Amino acid sequence: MPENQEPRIGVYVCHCGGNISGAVQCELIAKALKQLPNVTITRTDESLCSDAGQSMIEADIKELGVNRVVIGACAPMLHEQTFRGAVTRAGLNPYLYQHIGLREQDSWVHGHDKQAATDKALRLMSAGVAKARLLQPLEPIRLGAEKHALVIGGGVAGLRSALDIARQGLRVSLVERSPFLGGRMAQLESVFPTEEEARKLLHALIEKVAAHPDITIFTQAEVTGVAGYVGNFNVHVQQHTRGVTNENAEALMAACSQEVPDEFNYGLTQRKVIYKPYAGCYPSTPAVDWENYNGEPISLNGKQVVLKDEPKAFELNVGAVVVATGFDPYTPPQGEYGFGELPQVVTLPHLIRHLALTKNGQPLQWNGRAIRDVALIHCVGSRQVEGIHQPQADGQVNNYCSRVCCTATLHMTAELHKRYPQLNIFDLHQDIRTYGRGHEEYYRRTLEDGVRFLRYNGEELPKVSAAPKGDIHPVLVKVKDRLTYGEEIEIPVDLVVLAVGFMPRDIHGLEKMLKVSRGADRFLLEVHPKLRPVETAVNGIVLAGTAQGPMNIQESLSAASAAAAKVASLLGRGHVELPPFVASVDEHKCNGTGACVEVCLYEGAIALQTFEENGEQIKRAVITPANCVGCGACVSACPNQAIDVQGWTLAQYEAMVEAIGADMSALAEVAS
Amino acid sequence: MDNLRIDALIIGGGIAGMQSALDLADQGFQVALVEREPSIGGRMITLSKVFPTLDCCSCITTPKMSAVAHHPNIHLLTYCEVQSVREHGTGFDISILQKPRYVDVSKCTGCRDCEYECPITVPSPFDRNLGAYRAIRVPFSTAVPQKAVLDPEYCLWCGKCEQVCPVEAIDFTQQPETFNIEAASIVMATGFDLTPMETKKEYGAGKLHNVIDPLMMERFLAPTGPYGRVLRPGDGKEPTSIAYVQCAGSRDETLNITYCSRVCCMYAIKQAMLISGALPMAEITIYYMDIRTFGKGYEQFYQNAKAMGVEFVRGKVASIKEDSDQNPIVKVEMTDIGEIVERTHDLVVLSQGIIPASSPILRGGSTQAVSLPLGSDGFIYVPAPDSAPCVTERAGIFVTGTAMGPMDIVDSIISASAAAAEASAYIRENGNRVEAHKEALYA
Amino acid sequence: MSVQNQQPKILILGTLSGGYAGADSTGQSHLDYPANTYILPVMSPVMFPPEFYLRAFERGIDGIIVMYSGTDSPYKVEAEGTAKLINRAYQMMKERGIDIRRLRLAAICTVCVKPFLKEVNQMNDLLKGIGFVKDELAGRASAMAGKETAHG
Amino acid sequence: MTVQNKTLSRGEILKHLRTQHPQAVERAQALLKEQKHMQQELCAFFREKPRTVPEAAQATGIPASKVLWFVAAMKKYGIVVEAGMCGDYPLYKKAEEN
Repeated sequence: MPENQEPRIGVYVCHCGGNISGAVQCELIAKALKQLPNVTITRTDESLCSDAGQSMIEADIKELGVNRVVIGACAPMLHEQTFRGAVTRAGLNPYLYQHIGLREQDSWVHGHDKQAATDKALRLMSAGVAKARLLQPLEPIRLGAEKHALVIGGGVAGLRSALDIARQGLRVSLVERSPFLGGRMAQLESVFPTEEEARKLLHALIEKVAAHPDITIFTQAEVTGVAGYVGNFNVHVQQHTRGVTNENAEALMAACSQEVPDEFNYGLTQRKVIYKPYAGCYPSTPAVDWENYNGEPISLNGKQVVLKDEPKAFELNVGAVVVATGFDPYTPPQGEYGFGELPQVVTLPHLIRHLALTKNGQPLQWNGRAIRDVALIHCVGSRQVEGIHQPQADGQVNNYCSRVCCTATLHMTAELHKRYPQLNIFDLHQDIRTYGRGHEEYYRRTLEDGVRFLRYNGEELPKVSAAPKGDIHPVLVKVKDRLTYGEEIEIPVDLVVLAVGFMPRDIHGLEKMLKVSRGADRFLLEVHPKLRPVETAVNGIVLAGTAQGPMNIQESLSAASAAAAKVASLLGRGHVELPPFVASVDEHKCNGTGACVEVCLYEGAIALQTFEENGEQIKRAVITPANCVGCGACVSACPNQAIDVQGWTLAQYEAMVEAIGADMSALAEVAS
Repeated sequence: MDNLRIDALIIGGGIAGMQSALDLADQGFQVALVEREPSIGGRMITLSKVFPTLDCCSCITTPKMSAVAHHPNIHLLTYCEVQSVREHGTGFDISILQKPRYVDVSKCTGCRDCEYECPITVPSPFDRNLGAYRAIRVPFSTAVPQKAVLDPEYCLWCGKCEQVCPVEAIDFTQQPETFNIEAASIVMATGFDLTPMETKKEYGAGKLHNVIDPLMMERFLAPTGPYGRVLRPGDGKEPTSIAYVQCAGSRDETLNITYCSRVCCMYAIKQAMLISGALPMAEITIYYMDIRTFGKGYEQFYQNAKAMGVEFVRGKVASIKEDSDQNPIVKVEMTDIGEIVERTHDLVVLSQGIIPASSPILRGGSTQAVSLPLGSDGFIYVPAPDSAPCVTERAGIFVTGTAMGPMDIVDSIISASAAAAEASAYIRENGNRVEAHKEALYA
Repeated sequence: MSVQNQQPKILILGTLSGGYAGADSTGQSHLDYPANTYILPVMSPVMFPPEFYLRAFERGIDGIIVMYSGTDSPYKVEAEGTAKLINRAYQMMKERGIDIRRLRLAAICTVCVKPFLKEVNQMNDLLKGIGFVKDELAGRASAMAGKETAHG
Repeated sequence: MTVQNKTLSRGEILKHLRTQHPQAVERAQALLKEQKHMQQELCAFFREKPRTVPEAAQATGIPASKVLWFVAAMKKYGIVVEAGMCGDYPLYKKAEEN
């Protein structure tokens, strides 16, 4: 085994196509490090991660007998796996390799001082060499993986993910918080660009999901706890009672008299507390809205029926989790463009529901008033500017584009024009962003339809106020229109529609349970937009749809299928491999103090076991790798220094610190 | 060559094709990836840095190229073209042409001795013909496979390469070869081209020396680019005034390309930022109608560029001419002030749009290999984009990336994984999966 | 090539789920900070016994920032456990005459660019003021030597 | 390669390939002639002292864009090297011969 021989270290410094070599003098570093003991070869390369770069390393392992590899390149997050692969292909244990991040933590942050950047790189690389001398071969921990995935969220992304995972031969549990599937898509009437009926498409998908033998659907259910790791997550779920049976549901719903605003129609209508959001919903059985039900008995056929929620808790063992928790439409604060103050100011989702409730042939009215002039304002709750827009509760503004609203607005505009050709429509925008396939068509069509487009500047927003008394229109919109060279235009209208953007949904509890994080825009964060666009930093937890950021239906579907592909790759074999970075006990040093067991908070990770040695009963600490997370609490607790985390040993850190603190002048001189 | 039986054939070795291949192969499916160029990597490998993270592009592309090349479940077929596709039971019979490289890839070490010896210098399409290589060459420094290829269009057949090759890899006896693949499914990842500059007469029809396409600028900004710096191609001047003309070939009724190409706003802004870094004194103007920075982190990127001093001028560029020093003169209708002005720049980049790659696989020529209906925009038609975004009209054939319309890299990669999910489900549901599965060591 | 031994050295122990990733984020934003900072990735700093920090000071490290993930850590014991260990290290530093401000514990998240910069700059400014640790250690040693002489 | 069952020698193979691609060979020969001439002239000019592309274009009568393209090629293959700037134009000189 080459790894048991005297270390022969190969050191490689990547130019990263100028990204590193622009600040760090890579050749000098290579020359200097060549002086260190055990260093067999040092090289630089334009791009180590390229096939040629990797082949070079492989050749050195095979031909020069290099048995430890140190690479200075971009962040290990990006390419550690790449080089582990190269090292493995050359026949070396993948853990006999050390990665030093010279780009994100050196050249990109110290570019103004090349001398200092080079000096830092030299110390970091020499620390890498110091660690490499002490590296030991390690074997990954192979764990059985549940061929079962959990999908959180029963909107279009969650449904699609569930279906695609099941189609790969895995079992799926789908957990939906509300009593009905479909999410936000159910609230739409038609979809762009095909103009198909949204609920028809949705139901086709739901039917496939419901009919799939490997998918179990839990509605009115929420995740209450998550433990474990990739391949073996233990998920606690709480599911509420539906409250009615198939037999008595319709009758109870008819008999129920308590009403609340219907969130399906954004409060435009009332619904009962035993309800169905719309005809043809899935499941078709009504459900009790436990949050609002006042507990009073309902009289049915002379009997007084009191509905009771008896939530049941259960556990699911799954190998991976898909987070498809969706988004919320932005709710403007009171006063933004008159919202909440003027009754004639509504949001686009409101209008979509209002139009759905207005039968074909009926005149368009709002609050009993006929509508002849309507203004739509884009970018409400999107592309916000600090200092101009009122911050959210967390103090931040939504500085992102919500991507969907431009086409959604023009889609609505086209629909309005089709149904009410005499309507005067004003469209107030900053930029029209009809980017998708077939989207530009809506822009072209609405221009032909005579929709009046006005362009405002993001720093000079339109103003919406009550019209002066006596005006025939209730609302006055004022906008400085860039298309007429900044002239202020006054538009008296009957209705103002705010094209609201996407808000990240408040799922703080779930985030904490899953240990996933949010980006600067507060949507859930992927590892890297191109390298791993639907995976989170937590192995086995992937994202689908608008929980990750604004997306339209088509994009949500693609993201959901992509998430399914990742889950299938992960669980398809029935086992996952985990990195071997777990605690290991040196039995010669351990004398069974039990200090390690005391500090460990992971059940079953470490225990004292009794052995017989030379006829004596002795106690020694024993690790169960699958339960150990490698935090190292036991390492600092052990009075005998008998425990280490494999691959991250205390001795390795001591060696690295020594290298960083060392006087480098002799090394540097040789290189100059 | 024996007939290959596989689960999925991926047509196109750009980022979308590579990602689809990797996702299928990681699930244990047997995949063949066919690429008509001598190297995989597609358009992405030619880019400098990518938005919005400004990662070095090759740092993201080369590992995927390498992973494709090393994956035990992927058969990589470069310099090959699909000739015909016939339905066969529940799968397809595909005939593939291996074009002769005149180099034995099993022997070639990619040392480039032949390239240095070759007497003929020819324009390199990898550098948008502004850089050069030789009639025999390794296509570019990070090519996969890292093997030489001889271009018969420029070869003198002098034999010098054969004389210097240290491993006797030059093989003048190679002939085009045809072989067959049986595949249970097909993923189309045939990619895009830029809208041709020649069609835009008012912008100089591609004849003005210092009016360039955006992929040229990518090469100038890349560390391995033809000049190693940003110079204008007319005379090698370092430009101090650079303009971008947005929607040059998109949203343009005169070209019958009415759609938005999605990526042009972001690449123009990105290039403007990179130029600001490379040439701090340069003034950069972007002439636009609408700025469409809609993706995750894109709006912030746009605002950063504004803060850095990139000038955004809302206006439609009516025409471009050049003065006696070959400086392009841009005539623009400034919509904010309602005036038509003429401005002279050192260099103009036309933010050209995206059209489907002129692949003989899809249309034209005598092959018509995969007959798939196209949408009115010329891209592969997807009948149900809001329920199955990667499914084409022909059962078992899926589409991904820019073959189905303009798309940026992030969207292409997600779409590629989605196509892999569709294809793998289709293969299972048809029950004609290939038996042998190898496990990947590391993807 | 020459090396700069005139700068005090700052060792940063950054968790993969916190400080180390935060430093990468700072790099992705291309934000400058002092170059005398050496970041080592750690799974969790709860693995380091207090003596580790003492030995680091002896090896010429002038300041240490432990950038852990705090209550956001994927490890249950990290937040509390690390704080306890650092407190023990403070005790030992006091005994050795080392300014305890040379050791900082800070919670840094994966996108905590501003807090990362603040911590680094603060430590750098502090070290400019209080100087090298070797002088402190030597001062302590000479003081000890002085005491012994006085006793003798 | 065999043509009509006759095994060809190396020279015959190349000759055969030349006859197979007559137009390409003709074009390549013309190109080779032009490039040899261009390389000679430009190298001579750059050997004197570092020069810019427009200077080289003026001295040789070759269009500046073509000079730049060829200089980029010569730079790639180590025949010329960059030697500082003159105003907005990089200077090129003949590489050291070894």
